[in-house]
Amino acid sequence: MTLDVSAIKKDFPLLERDFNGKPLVYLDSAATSQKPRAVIDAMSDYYENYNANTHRGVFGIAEQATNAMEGAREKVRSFINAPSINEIIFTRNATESINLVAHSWGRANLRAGDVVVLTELEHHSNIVPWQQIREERGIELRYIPVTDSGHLDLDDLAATVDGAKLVSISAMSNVLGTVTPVRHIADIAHAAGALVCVDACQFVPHLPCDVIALGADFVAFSAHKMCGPTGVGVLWGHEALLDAMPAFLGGGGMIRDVTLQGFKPAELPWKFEAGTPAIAEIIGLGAAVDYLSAIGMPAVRQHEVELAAYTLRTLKGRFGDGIKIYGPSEASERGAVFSFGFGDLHPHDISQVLDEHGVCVRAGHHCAKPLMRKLGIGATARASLYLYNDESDVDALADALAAAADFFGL
Amino acid sequence: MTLDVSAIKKDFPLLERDFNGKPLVYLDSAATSQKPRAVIDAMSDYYENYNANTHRGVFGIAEQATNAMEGAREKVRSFINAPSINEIIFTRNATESINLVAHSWGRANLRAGDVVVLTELEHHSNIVPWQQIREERGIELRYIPVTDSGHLDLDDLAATVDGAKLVSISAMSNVLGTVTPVRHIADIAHAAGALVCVDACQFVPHLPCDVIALGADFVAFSAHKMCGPTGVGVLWGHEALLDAMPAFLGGGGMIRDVTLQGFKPAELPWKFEAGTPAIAEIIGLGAAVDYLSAIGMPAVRQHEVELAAYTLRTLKGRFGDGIKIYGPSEASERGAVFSFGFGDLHPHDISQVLDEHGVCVRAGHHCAKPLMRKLGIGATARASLYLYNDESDVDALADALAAAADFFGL
Amino acid sequence: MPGLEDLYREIVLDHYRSPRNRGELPVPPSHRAEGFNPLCGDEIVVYVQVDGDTITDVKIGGQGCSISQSSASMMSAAIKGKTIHEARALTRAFKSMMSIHETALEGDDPEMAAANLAVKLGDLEALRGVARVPVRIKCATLSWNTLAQGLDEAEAEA
Amino acid sequence: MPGLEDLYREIVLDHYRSPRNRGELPVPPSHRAEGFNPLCGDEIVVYVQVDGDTITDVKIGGQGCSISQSSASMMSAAIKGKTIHEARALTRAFKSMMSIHETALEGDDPEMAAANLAVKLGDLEALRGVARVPVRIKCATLSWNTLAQGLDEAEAEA
Ligand SMILES: Cc1ncc(COP(=O)(O)O)c(C=O)c1O
Ligand SMILES: Cc1ncc(COP(=O)(O)O)c(C=O)c1O
Repeated sequence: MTLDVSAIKKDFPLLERDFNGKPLVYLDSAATSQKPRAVIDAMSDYYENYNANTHRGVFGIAEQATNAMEGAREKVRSFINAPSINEIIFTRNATESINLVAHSWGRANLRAGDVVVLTELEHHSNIVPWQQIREERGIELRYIPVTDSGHLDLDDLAATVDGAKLVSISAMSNVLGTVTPVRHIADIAHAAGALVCVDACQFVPHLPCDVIALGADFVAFSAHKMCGPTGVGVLWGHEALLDAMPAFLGGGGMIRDVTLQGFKPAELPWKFEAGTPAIAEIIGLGAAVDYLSAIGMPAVRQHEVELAAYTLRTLKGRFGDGIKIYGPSEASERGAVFSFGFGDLHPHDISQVLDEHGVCVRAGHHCAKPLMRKLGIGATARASLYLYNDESDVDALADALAAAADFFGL
Repeated sequence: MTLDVSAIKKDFPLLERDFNGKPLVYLDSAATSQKPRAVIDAMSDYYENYNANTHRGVFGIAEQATNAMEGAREKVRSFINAPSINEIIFTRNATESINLVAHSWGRANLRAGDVVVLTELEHHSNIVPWQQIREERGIELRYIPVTDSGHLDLDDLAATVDGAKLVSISAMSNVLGTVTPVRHIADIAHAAGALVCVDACQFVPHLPCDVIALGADFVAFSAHKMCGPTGVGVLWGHEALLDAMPAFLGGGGMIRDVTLQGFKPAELPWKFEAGTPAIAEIIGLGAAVDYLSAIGMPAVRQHEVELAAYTLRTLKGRFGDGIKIYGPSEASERGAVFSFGFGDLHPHDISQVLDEHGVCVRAGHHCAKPLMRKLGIGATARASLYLYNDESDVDALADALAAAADFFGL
Repeated sequence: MPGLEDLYREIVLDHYRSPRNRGELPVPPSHRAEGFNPLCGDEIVVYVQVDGDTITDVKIGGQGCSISQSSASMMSAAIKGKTIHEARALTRAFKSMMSIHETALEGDDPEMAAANLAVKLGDLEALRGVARVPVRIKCATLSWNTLAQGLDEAEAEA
Repeated sequence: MPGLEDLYREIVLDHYRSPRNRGELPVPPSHRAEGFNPLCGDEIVVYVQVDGDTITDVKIGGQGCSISQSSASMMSAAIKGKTIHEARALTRAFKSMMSIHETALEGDDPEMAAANLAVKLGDLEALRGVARVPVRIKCATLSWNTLAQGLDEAEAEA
């Protein structure tokens, strides 16, 4: 294994905790990751030692809080190789980041008949905001189809993006694990004059991310899936684009001036950060970025490819046709997230039995109902792995599945 | 003193910390409050012991996280005496809460020529969202004026609210400390057929709050000013109103169903909570509510009235006309937040000198530029007190001001 | 696995493996109601045929987990031939068994609670273990809420 | 109070108490630029009169804290009679003194930094203490940024 996982596990308090005599086998990182002690401590440190509101305080701890928060912005900038810290907008989560693009850029630029292109494998967070704009504006939505092997079907891509104003796609599916060819799609979208928005919620935590190399115009992700806290997300966008966009939420912090007659928005990034920011959470995200950077994202990716290969091998080896794993069969084309069907067991029942064995997997539609419909199923069980998982976790999953088969008499 | 402040101070790690040999005199609670250990620990406990995404998980810790989050919703409901937990919407902060009303209720209900009434003492967060709707929709904004004594001028109230669709007012000014007669205004507004939105950002942390007794239709506030964490705020609204409003942000968690053709929103409160919630922060807010409830909000209010009276007496006694304190001169009509001018010193310089004495006050326009213009000033220094402050903190402020007078040769 | 055996009693698994009253009824004369659990995508269709006061036939369609399927199956067996009034009483009793914690919390009318307990749940008792797993309660009550819709409709038309 | 004395040097307080070149100039022939610090509401108005290459007169209006006021006052004294080129070099040197940390962080061109340091700051050196208080840096640089706007305008028209 590329990573020293037993050392990494020790950084995560929850993974060290005793659950009925043994550690938890946490396989739900696509929903939210566990947090290393360094992240939890960075937030407690803020609250205990320099808790103050940012930006407007002259006194010592207010300055310290401002520096910590803006320092985190710089860390995030460098982590995704963004050209400027002005382009790093802190939101509540990836969902709000995408909504910001839809509501601000979308309302300013989309008129009846304009086309936005999505894919069939999107998370609801990259579908519903655009459907809301469609209801309001009468735009047209087109969807890039998904193939049986879980890839995007790009045969008609040029025709699909023809005349589009925006293409908004997930860089990695939270259901199938598919790593999509964002750069390829972006090049064709740009050639057609469309902008490219990337839902990188499952990408930034797991693969080295360079927003410029990706060919993106906007990139959205959440801290809580990348070892960071809940309550904070990021929107990156090209400075010129963000500059030209109208403000989104209005209030304190995002203004240059306010009179009874009207307001002038502040400069980037503050223009899009209305009200008191999620200061502690932003600082926590900065610590998460430090943690991941120290390990190295190329190493994280390599580890997950190895682990994905081991998982595919193990589950197929033990259950053969008794298990149906959705998504690409090549580990190198996917992340370590596995949606599966097991015999005729309902995902809820699988997840319940696994829980009794201390193995946490998710059951449901994973906020991707259109994809579920396309796959012809209502729900799947999903095991998703991260840098703190290793082969023993995969073995525990397989053992628990065998016990479930036993229990339900498969 | 009503409260045992020396015991309370011990609950707050930052106030126990040593700053150059002495504790900090923190007088900036109107910007953000300090956090008791119970709140910090509640969040670490979540991250260390049951960190999981909520609502969709069958496994043990996901259920525990869901119960903790929904338990916090119930605590907040009870704290403000709301009829139903379906009416408690978690947002990022009060600013987002008000924007939710403006964007969702506002866009659905306001047309060109419709009237929204604000006051001259509002925070930017209760002005800018309405100016945005004005730009978009051509509504009319009217402002209830402020008198020289820092009260709302209600002489023409009936005429001002005549024909209005909404009256949106602060329950307590973050600059003047004025506690506004919300119920009185609400009765007149309701008689005129208008709804009433209350910016209770400075009210909920400091006074017992009963949203029904207040006569409000919507109430917005932030956790971070009431001993809770950053990154979470609350919008309360009457269930029937919220039910009738269109969804705001779109994405995971806020839907009942999604197809490629469209979506159906979920029930309250989830309809307005798109994406992964600020789980840890919501749990932290629950702990803050427990903390304040154990002390008792009537006691907090009584303490602050006593402290306000002591502050007014002390500062006037020591500096006479050398200090100009804005807002009501009666402690019972205000909160313990004091904006002041000191000689001809600029607020930045006051705040700087006070910082060197370990006294934290804020300098600036406090996100209320229209009010500043009305007062004829660019900025003020502001000392704001909370349940963990006592007379010794007020004395420290006065001593530091005396030193500033000395230093600048006043 | 004692926890699991408490949740998945033998009789629950039996109703899951061999669901009673699966199928459809002609509409009209029967009434059709659809229930939906947005969190997991489970769907239940309940057909009820009502003559006068009596539920003369019931059929169940849709798909879902063992808990929602067996609850629907047991329900169909329990209400067939009962009056609407009896079916409603059974629904209340079943839901009060499921929400034992919430009921205690919200301080429901104790007399009402006592009345509900007086109703014989019979086989349905086997689902009591679900109450300790809050996320599964929605699975167990889905068919009952759907039935209520169907009965409302039937009564509205009567 | 050693920290305070480092920030508020005697000469800084002197310029604050007795600001040089307060007032207005007729526009045209002079140029007027307005600067604004949204965080604290400070406003600076700079009037510059340019003849050929030379700044023949400067006046300062507006209001603000001791740092922004004395910085503006010292600036006006320092640039009066200088060429536009000299004033710009002084601006760069002053701003590099203020942003000493950021400069180091962003890895500015070292030759450029050296060139800036070669410019004699004179009295303006007294504001060096501001660099350790990041929130006040904006106060100190406000007048300089405003001057830059005024000079841009003057050159654009020339
Ligand atoms: C009266 C008032 N309203 C609204 C706000 C905005 O609160 P937040 O920044 O937490 O959104 C504040 C605090 O700054 C306030 O004092
Ligand atoms: C691909 C993808 N996009 C968007 C989201 C939404 O993220 P959040 O809930 O943090 O806003 C998720 C996570 O649930 C996701 O997996």
